[in-house]
Amino acid sequence: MAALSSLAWLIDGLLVVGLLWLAWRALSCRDLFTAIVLFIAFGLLMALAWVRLEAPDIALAEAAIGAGLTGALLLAALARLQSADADEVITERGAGRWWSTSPLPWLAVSAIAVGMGYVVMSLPAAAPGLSHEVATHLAASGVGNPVTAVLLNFRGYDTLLELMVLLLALLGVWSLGGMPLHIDTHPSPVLDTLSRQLLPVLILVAAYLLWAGADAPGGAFQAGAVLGAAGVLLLLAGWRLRTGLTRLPLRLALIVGPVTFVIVAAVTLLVEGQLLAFPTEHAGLLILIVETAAMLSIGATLAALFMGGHPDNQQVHR
Amino acid sequence: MTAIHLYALAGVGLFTLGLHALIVHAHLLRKILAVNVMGSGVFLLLVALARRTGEALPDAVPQAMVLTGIVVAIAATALALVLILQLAAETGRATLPDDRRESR
Amino acid sequence: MAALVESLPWAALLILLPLGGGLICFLLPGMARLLGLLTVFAAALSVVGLGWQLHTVGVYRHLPGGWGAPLGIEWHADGLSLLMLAATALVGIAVSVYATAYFERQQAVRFWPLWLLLLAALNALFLSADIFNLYVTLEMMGLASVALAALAGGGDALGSAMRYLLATLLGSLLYLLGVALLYHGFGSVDIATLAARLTPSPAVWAALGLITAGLALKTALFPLHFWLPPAHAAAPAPVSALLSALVVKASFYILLRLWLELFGDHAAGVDALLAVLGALAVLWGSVQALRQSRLKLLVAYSTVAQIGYLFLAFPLGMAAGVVAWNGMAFLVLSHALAKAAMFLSAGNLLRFGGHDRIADLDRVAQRLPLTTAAFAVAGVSIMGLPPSGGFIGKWLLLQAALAQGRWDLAAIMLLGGLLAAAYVFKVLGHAFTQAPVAHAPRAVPAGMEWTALLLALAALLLGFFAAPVLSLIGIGDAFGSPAVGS
Amino acid sequence: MTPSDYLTACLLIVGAVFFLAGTLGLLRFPDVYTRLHALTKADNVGLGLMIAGLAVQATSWAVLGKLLLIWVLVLLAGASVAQLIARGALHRGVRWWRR
Repeated sequence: MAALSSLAWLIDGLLVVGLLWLAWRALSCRDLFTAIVLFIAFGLLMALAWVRLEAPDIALAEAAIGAGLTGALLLAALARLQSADADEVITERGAGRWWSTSPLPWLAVSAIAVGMGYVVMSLPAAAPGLSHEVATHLAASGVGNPVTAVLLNFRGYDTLLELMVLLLALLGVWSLGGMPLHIDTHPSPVLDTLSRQLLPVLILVAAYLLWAGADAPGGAFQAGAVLGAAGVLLLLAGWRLRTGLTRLPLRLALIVGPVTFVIVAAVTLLVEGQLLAFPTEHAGLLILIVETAAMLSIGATLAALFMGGHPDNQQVHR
Repeated sequence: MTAIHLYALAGVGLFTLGLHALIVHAHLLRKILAVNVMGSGVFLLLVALARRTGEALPDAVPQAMVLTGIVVAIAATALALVLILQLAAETGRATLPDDRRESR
Repeated sequence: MAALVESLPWAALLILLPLGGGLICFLLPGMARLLGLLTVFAAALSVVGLGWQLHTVGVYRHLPGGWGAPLGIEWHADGLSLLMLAATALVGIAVSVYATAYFERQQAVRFWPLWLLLLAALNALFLSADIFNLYVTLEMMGLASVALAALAGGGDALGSAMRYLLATLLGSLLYLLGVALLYHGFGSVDIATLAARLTPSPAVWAALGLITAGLALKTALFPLHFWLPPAHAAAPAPVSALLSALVVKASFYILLRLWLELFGDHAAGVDALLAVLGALAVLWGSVQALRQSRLKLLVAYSTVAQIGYLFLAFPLGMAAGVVAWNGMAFLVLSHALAKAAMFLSAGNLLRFGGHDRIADLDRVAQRLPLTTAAFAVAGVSIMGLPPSGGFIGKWLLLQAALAQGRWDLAAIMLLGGLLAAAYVFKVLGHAFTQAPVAHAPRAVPAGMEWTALLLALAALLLGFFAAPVLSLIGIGDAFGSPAVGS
Repeated sequence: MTPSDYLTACLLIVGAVFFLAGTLGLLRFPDVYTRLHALTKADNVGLGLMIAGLAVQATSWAVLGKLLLIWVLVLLAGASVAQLIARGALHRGVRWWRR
């Protein structure tokens, strides 16, 4: 056992050192493209860290959202900045203000780091948190995965507002007018074939994650992220929404999740007297309904965020 | 010192690395990376300390909070990126207006 | 009838109505304006219902999810929440009416869903008693505010919106780190549960520092105010009004709530620091306002100064309780009304002359009397002259300061009032004189003038209703029991 | 340890050697095309060996199926992405290495 635990220490140590090193390089290397690639690698290592911390739900979300979609968004933004024909836009103009070259920021953040480190070490070594409460009420939550139970039942109201945050980001992006999508001048037949073949697989994976999320790692966010990734892949391969679908149908897909959630909230308020209070015997079904609608909206919103502007304003540059 | 504390301290480290970069760098894309790294640091701290239950299963509540946080982070990042692009299209630069003067 | 009013879930309506309204506005942009107005009025009606409920039944609790603390989330509405909700409803109605005339179609389609979701976020924030749920509402509010601030487009608005976004994200992360420490130190995110469990420890002190710093950044307390003036000045007028009147108050409300219920006993010395920063904010903000040549920047710097007053109350309230806190609460409400009126008048002047250069205002007092009157009346409240709401607030604060022998704070309050008079009269002076360059004026719809004036009159008349307003604020004794205080 | 455990260990170690070779190639080869060649080929084989090693331990057909699916998906993605990168490099006029 000793050998195993020292091996575990080695893995954890390497992982932590790798995380800190990648973060430091991503934030300090000169070239922005390198920085983004390092940041994506950082996200992948974060996913490994979540696995080591027994948080597979977060690992799935991090791999799909944190590393995958955030990376795609950052790279797309960088490409659009570069194509804006201003060279100086992309070269980092050294530092900002006077303090960027003084040692003062380092001293300040080091002091914060030491203080925070002390606080972390001062916390009690064992703390159950809310794990007992979660375990006690898990049977009444309608699902078997405690994380899904917290997200959709115990603290479902948080999740309702969080869907609104995602929608607000898209509203903001659209109200800014977005940016023309930057498309490779020669769409690749390989990418085309790949996206066609992967699409059914991705949809299947999303459905599986949603279904499995009730009792195993997974759920609406992970499934929605996979759907969003499928959308991004299609967009990259040059696929576009037919103009008939860009208005009402697209908007419907974007808000079906929040709307379903609000309706369920109103109905439970009327029937149960408390917002989003699910009766035990219907909780599983209600959660499945909310999660399915949420998955669709999350996927549509993430893909739309990648697209940038409202599809009606898109002049595709070829 | 346990593995829990190792990860929690790494979270503190990521938070402060990000904070430093947010302060000293002028390019907005870099500032967005910095905010994301700071967020990852907070998430790491939240989830690492959730393993102090003394039982097989970690505390699920912080894990759910982090899932919420990850979605919030990508939402904010997407909005920020479009703001940066519009700002660059409008002014020709991807830095904040008066950080520019000093860096010229 | 009365029983029905007492039993309806008004608080839930306050959140579900604007959420649903915002979603439908997004789905059907053609109906956005009508739906938006209806939603805002319905939400305001719900505030009245909730107020009645609080008045007759007392403090209101609701358990979204049905679990209750510590596993679930709780809402908690008392007099302080009601005050904030009422300010939101009043300013919200005025801004909505104003916005129907202000925005042309394309911008209106973007404005309404964002504003309704912002309204939902504000209402959710004022009701929540759960520090993680408050984080989610903060993020919702932040993203909506940034998107609204960038609505005008152009380099200025985009740059200041970007700075605003970075500031609000940093503030949220500091806050979230504090929440993480509190949860891992004491095993709950419910405010009342935490209050019972907190013991002096490094985790509490660090959380106090992180949360206070994060929220002070979002509230734009000096010297963390750098993002506010450009963002509030570059936004469209109705948005400036919302941001200055409500959004900065929302993060301040969380800070106040957490200090009252959690940090009060663990914060030796920090309240004094907050008061020093508040005093500096009053002086610095007022002097900067006086130096501005653009009207909207002047009004925005005035917000920095008025935010400072709210922080002066911390050491006074911590020591003597109710009187100082009541004064501060009055200032929050009257500043929300008066500042919204000022920004709406500024928007009228901008529309009228095509610019907001103070020196070139060119006899607007004669040509736009209602708007000028609105600015002047709002100015009376900002200066703190009787009979305005601002006067009652400052009077109560002064009383508390003098009772405790805090002559320094009293002097700052008086000096701030004088400086406020100076910058308000600077604008009014130019409003009466003829400018060297004449401009071709553009008509300002009557609705835009009247909403500004009515808001300003509300801020003024607030002073006549001090007793009933104070008794409403007192529901639930958020500031502690009056017997102990004064 | 049973004989199947030894088999798993051997396959995993050999697979790791292929990964190591691929990574060395990525770091040491002179241009993007040769690096891609080293990385994708070696990693595909390495992953195949690891999957085979884990398949020996599989307790059900479902697990075996999932392992195979992982390998097929990685093969597909690896091959396509390598082609896309090489194509992108070619379009940008990245020259290939000559001695």
